[in-house]
Amino acid sequence: MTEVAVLGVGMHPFGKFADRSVTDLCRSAVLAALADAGISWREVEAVAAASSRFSGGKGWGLNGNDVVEDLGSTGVPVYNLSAGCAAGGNAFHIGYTLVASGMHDVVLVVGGEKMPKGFIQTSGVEEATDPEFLRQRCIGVSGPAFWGMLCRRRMEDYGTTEEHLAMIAVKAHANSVHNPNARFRKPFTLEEVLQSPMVCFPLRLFEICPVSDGAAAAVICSARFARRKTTKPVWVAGSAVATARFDDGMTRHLAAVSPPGKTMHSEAKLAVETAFERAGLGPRDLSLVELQDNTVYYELAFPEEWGLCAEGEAERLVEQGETGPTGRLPINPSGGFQSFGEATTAMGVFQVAELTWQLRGDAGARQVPNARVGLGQTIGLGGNATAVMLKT
Amino acid sequence: MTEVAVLGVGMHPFGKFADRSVTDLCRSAVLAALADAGISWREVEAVAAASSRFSGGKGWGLNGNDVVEDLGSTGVPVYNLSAGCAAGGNAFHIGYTLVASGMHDVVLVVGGEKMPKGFIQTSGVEEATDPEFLRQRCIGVSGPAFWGMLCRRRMEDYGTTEEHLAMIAVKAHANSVHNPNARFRKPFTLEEVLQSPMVCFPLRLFEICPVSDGAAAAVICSARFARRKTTKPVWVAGSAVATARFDDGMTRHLAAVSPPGKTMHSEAKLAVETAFERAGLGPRDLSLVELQDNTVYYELAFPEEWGLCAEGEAERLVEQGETGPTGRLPINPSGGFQSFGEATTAMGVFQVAELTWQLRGDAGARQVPNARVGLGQTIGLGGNATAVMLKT
Amino acid sequence: MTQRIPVIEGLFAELPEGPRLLGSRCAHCATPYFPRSPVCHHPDCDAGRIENRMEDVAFGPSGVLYSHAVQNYPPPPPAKFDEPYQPYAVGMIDLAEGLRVLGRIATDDFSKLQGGMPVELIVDRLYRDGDGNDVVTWQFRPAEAAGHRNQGRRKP
Amino acid sequence: MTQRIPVIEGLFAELPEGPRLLGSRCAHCATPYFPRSPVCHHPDCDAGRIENRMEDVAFGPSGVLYSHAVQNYPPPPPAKFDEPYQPYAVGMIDLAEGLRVLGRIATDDFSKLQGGMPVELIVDRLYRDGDGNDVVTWQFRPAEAAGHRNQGRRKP
Ligand SMILES: [Zn+2]
Ligand SMILES: [Zn+2]
Repeated sequence: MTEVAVLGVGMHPFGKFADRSVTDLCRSAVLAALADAGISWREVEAVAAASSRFSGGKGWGLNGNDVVEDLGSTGVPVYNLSAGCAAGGNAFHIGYTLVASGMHDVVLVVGGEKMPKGFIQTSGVEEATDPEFLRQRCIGVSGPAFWGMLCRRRMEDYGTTEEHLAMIAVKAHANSVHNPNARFRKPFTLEEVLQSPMVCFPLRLFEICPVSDGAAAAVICSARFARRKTTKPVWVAGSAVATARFDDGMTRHLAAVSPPGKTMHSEAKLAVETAFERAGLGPRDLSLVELQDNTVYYELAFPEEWGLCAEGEAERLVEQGETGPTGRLPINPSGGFQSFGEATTAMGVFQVAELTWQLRGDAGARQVPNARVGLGQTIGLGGNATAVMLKT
Repeated sequence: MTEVAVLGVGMHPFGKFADRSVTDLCRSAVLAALADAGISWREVEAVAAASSRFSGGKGWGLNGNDVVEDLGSTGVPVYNLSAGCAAGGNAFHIGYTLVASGMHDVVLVVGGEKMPKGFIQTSGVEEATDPEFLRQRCIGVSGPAFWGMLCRRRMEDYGTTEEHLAMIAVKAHANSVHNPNARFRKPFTLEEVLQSPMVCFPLRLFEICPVSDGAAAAVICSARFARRKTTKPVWVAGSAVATARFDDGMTRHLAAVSPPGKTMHSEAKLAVETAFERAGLGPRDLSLVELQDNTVYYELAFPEEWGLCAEGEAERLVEQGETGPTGRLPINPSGGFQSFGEATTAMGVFQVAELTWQLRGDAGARQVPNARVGLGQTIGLGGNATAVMLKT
Repeated sequence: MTQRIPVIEGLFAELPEGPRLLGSRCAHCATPYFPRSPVCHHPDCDAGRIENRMEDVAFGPSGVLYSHAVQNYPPPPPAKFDEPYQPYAVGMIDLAEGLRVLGRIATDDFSKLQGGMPVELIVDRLYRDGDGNDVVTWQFRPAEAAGHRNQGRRKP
Repeated sequence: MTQRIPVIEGLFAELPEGPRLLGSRCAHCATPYFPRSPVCHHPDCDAGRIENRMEDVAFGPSGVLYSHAVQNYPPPPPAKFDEPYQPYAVGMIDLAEGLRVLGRIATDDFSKLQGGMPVELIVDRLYRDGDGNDVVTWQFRPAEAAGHRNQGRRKP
């Protein structure tokens, strides 16, 4: 496989944009990425796009085709990837593979989303054969309640407190103040977070990300092409996709087999470990991590499950500020999903854009000092997960 | 890129199966493909699946995840591809790329579909920004009417007769008699076709494919892996995906710019020409073609647009029986969509299965003599198209 | 009283000079669009991607029939039609402005429709709604009635 | 008269010996399933893929709470609940049969819920439907009432 570079990235700011279509958001992000890469639309040889359940795509998930028609139909191959909230990362991996295989020199990866209001109705399918329907109709266990159960167990196992959870939210919003693309750019105090309404005990409103509209794009290319365009490319060190294992103890249906070992997000662990392996790098090499913080709980669980810290150590890192931009293990210096809101299928590409800016040293006041290696990770419905490692 | 082989294929017979879920259909096809390949489920390293708009996928197009959960969650990466009726071919191309890149040795490609009854409501989106909605609400131009317009123009340009159209349907059904997976296995006379109801003048009911339920699967692998498993592998000579060009004259919206040249299906032409180029082969090398015959008209238009015959020559080939299994340019010896019905997203994989059986010499009474090189092609909503060339 | 209601707002207008389709043209590369487009989608038109470089244009009324078909069966939703269903013709029409447009062909005799024949834009009923109003849409009719008989007709 | 209607047919039953979850077990590899599964989904169980090798099993009533949360806000459709909305607890319960099951936890005092505590299966009201019937679902309640107080409780 040939080396792959991230040549240009672009983002439409996140928020709620009643007057703009998802295609409008994607156009902004793509034109920014093309300009950043210093290439014209005609130079793009293929498009890998996240397929949205909520917006655009002609009712068939054809979001990449929408983007191509909007920018001008050149005949390029289009790949529309569905992977729940992991779709953006999944599309990035396909774009990466198209370049790494030698099939294309320049590929555009794009994810954009206009979200419906309020909490997401997960599946929309009302049939007794649909697991999500059964979970909601028979029990009424929302996404935040599921996270709440996992978080509550952690509190019992490791003594995690409500203050630990709130500290993560405070850190996220402190970072967001420095990010012009973030939806919420206001700092919060620990008290403000702890006084926000309880959504699903033990998780509060300011500890769960809302939904947003947004888009992100990345132009990736072969080493040969990159060297013609820039002297400071950002490289894809490793990229991986995985799904959940049968016996990880996560009740994705009404039930699961009792796990033989620790309950964990096996899909994310497998994706990250595979990305490490492909990159020939490990946890110690990481300058920063952009992980999927739908809930602050993930910032405690994921670092441990991936071997970035020891078991039960995540709370100590949070207490000591080590997950801040200048800490030992910077997590989500962008402000994360907590500050952006989740535009589901855009998020994997959003992470690639953020990591690229950090690795170039272009992240301004939220810059991680001497950022050399970054990890991005998403997780989505269906047991999907993705991981991407970028390096200077 | 490394060489890629088709190691095993499987199919669930096409038809209407009220009592079986799309997952049931896929399981049959996948288990057949695994058995044909002589491998176990654990040996599959990744899955590329066609994403369905009509069935399964948890409401998010996650059809590949459904298949993996059903067969057993091993953690393999899953790629769900949306491309309208070209999704099966699109998924095959991604599966091919994953192996050709060296990322995986063994990949499963699968497409399955349970279709709603009757003619398909194309988009399902009811918004004034949706082109399909506007076409249907403001004009009422159905898919068959669109094909009818193209066909009528051909009749005026080349003297195509209603008998020519009917002869193609007769040929398709004559082939289907020998295909145990076909839904309709009854021969039709020219008169019977010509007496079938006019759907959209000039196209009759027996000249347009209905919708079906069905599934198909293919196990593809690296040359190294193939040589360990078989002495007679079928090889992927070339695979390509393309989208439509801006100025091809097809009014995919309410309007299009008037084309500078001939009106044509630019996406299919581009995909096929790219596949030829990648294969280092041309029209003269083809032993047979499995093309997307939603309408018999395509069997006249496509061969010309792809350079398989001269302009206006297609009707002569049909008259002389040259598109039959023993003719000069065998088209759809399987019986095609006319005999199977379209299970939209399964069709690209269905073609790979049929081509594989032909190239192995396993096609029984519908066998094309000395089949060495086969072409499969799909086209779908959004201006998507795929082409795959297999060889012995 | 029966009112005429456009099937979708903003697609066509009945102007003093006659019926017209409401479209756009790119101020940079002159590409025509119907319906209106806020941006240019020509793949080589970078300038067109900057919004507000598009000009409103009224297209029609003259065109040439590229081809037609007959919708012999009632199409599925979201199509709408009066009961009992009556087959109608649809066509692709090449307008002089460089645009190929889809539309119904208003005619009682499908057998007279022929590629190359001149047609003209009209606005006519698509269906009558539940309130008794005529929901109208753009359509084309053979231009013979206007004295263009046989003009521009093309034999295969 | 108020009737008890299962929220979904075939998921649970109130048997003479008490409430049970209706599941399956693979005759080949012994993997348990809830709800019933016509095939085995264990990735190493080739035999399980042949239909009719699954056996019906009734699971419960005893389990151990793995963890819980409280649904403090009204969940979106297709969830259903009585108005006014009252927060409820949900949990993951490890059954002795090797199955981890999701379910509501029937309790008035969320603060007493603790990982490791024994729970028992019940069938109780989810909501009252428009006809005045009780739509019931499987739930778990702390087993203290049955004399298991403090038994199996686990301190962090
Ligand atoms: Zn322009
Ligand atoms: Zn089993």
